[in-house]
Amino acid sequence: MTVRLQREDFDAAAEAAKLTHGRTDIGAVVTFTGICRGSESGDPIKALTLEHYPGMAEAEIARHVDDAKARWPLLGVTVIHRYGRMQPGENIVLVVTASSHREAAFAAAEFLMDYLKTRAPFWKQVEAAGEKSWVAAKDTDDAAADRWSKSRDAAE
Amino acid sequence: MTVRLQREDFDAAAEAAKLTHGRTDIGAVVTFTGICRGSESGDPIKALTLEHYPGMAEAEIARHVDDAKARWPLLGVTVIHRYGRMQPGENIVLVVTASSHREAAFAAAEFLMDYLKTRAPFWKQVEAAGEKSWVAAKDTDDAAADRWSKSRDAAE
Amino acid sequence: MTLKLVYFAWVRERVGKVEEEILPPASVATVAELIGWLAGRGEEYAYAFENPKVIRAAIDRNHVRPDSAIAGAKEIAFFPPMTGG
Amino acid sequence: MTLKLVYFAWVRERVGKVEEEILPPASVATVAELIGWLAGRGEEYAYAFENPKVIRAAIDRNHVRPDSAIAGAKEIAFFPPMTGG
Repeated sequence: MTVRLQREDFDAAAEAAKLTHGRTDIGAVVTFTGICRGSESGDPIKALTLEHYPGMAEAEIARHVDDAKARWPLLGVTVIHRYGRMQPGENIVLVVTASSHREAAFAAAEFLMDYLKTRAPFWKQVEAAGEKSWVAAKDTDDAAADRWSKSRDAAE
Repeated sequence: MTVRLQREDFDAAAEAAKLTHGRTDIGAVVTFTGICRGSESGDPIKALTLEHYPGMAEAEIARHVDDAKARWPLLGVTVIHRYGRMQPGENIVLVVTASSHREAAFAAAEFLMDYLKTRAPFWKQVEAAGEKSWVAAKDTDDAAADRWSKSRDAAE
Repeated sequence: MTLKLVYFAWVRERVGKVEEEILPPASVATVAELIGWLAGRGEEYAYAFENPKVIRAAIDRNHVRPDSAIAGAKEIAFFPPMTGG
Repeated sequence: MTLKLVYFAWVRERVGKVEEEILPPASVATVAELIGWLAGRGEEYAYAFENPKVIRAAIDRNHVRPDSAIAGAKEIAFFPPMTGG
């Protein structure tokens, strides 16, 4: 498991290659890359600044990666989340999951992204037309994150 | 939309970069890479040979990419499927989907992979311990593919 | 009217041919009937089509069901369930 | 016993501090009570905590609910709903 918080950009392909290098038990690799868009709710944006809770963010993400590994037969997981100022087109977040089969790789990547959107201690501030404003949390993201606790309850 | 069938390996990162290059409307990129594993149902394998129906395979995949684009707001899709002989650790298939938001990118990538596993005219032959045998279709793959027609019916 | 048949995977191996031109009798109207007729053409065909349930077919490169009419078809393909990805 | 408070995003901006050490009265036992007490410490706090429903809290870097006890806490963080990813 690799969990990193960093200012610098990441190389999704290099991270995926690290997970699979020299192994022949991995049959499926899913990578999710979140990118800073040039508009938010229809308005053009100049940049995004990501604030995080150092210490908590890394530990919380690692806990959720452990949770994902308990739920699905994963053979590798990498999560990298950037913080600081990012311009449209720049990478924000990377999740890579590897498994023998595709179902686990897809499910774990979605689970981790839903978590990162709603529970990981990060906050996005948008710069648009000279003004800075904090991005409001989305109900749809909460609903996406909630479905995992529901399916867990159902399985118990 | 890019759909390619080829003998040669592909470069997942380069394909993803082609989709996002110079754009700021894409917020989410999902790549799925299917890799030849070193064992099939517990038995070690030496190689996999993928046979396909030239002409039909490309057209069928393109049709399903169109279907995915009708279902989800996609900003780019790339599907590359290799044929011929592959050894454990080698790439077999690549699906890249790009969208403004993660839900569409994840759903479309899963939809296309479920389709490729069950309906695209490809057949896998396994070489193990000197013997060649055709891989049997899995019921779980059929079930995975079926869920998309169910959700479509429900939406109609 | 002659019809081009193409075979894939173990159907191809059992028939022993990649493709062939055939002229089925006028009484053969559907894919299932064509399979039945082919199965009677010899040992290799009987073996390839011994279990019609696991045979998939495409007419002119579109998946079809056993009850699909073959009238007007130029190319019919027979193959096992697909195992791509 | 002094307690370290840390603030993030607009809670930090409204309070006007990144962190501070405080000594709440013994009557303040839960996160919700601490929020209520903080809101009475001045205009900037009143503004930051005007809507306790949208305030999230963590005790020693674990998410907690408003009714969680603060006894034994070393560091309590207040922040808006998370918007990472």
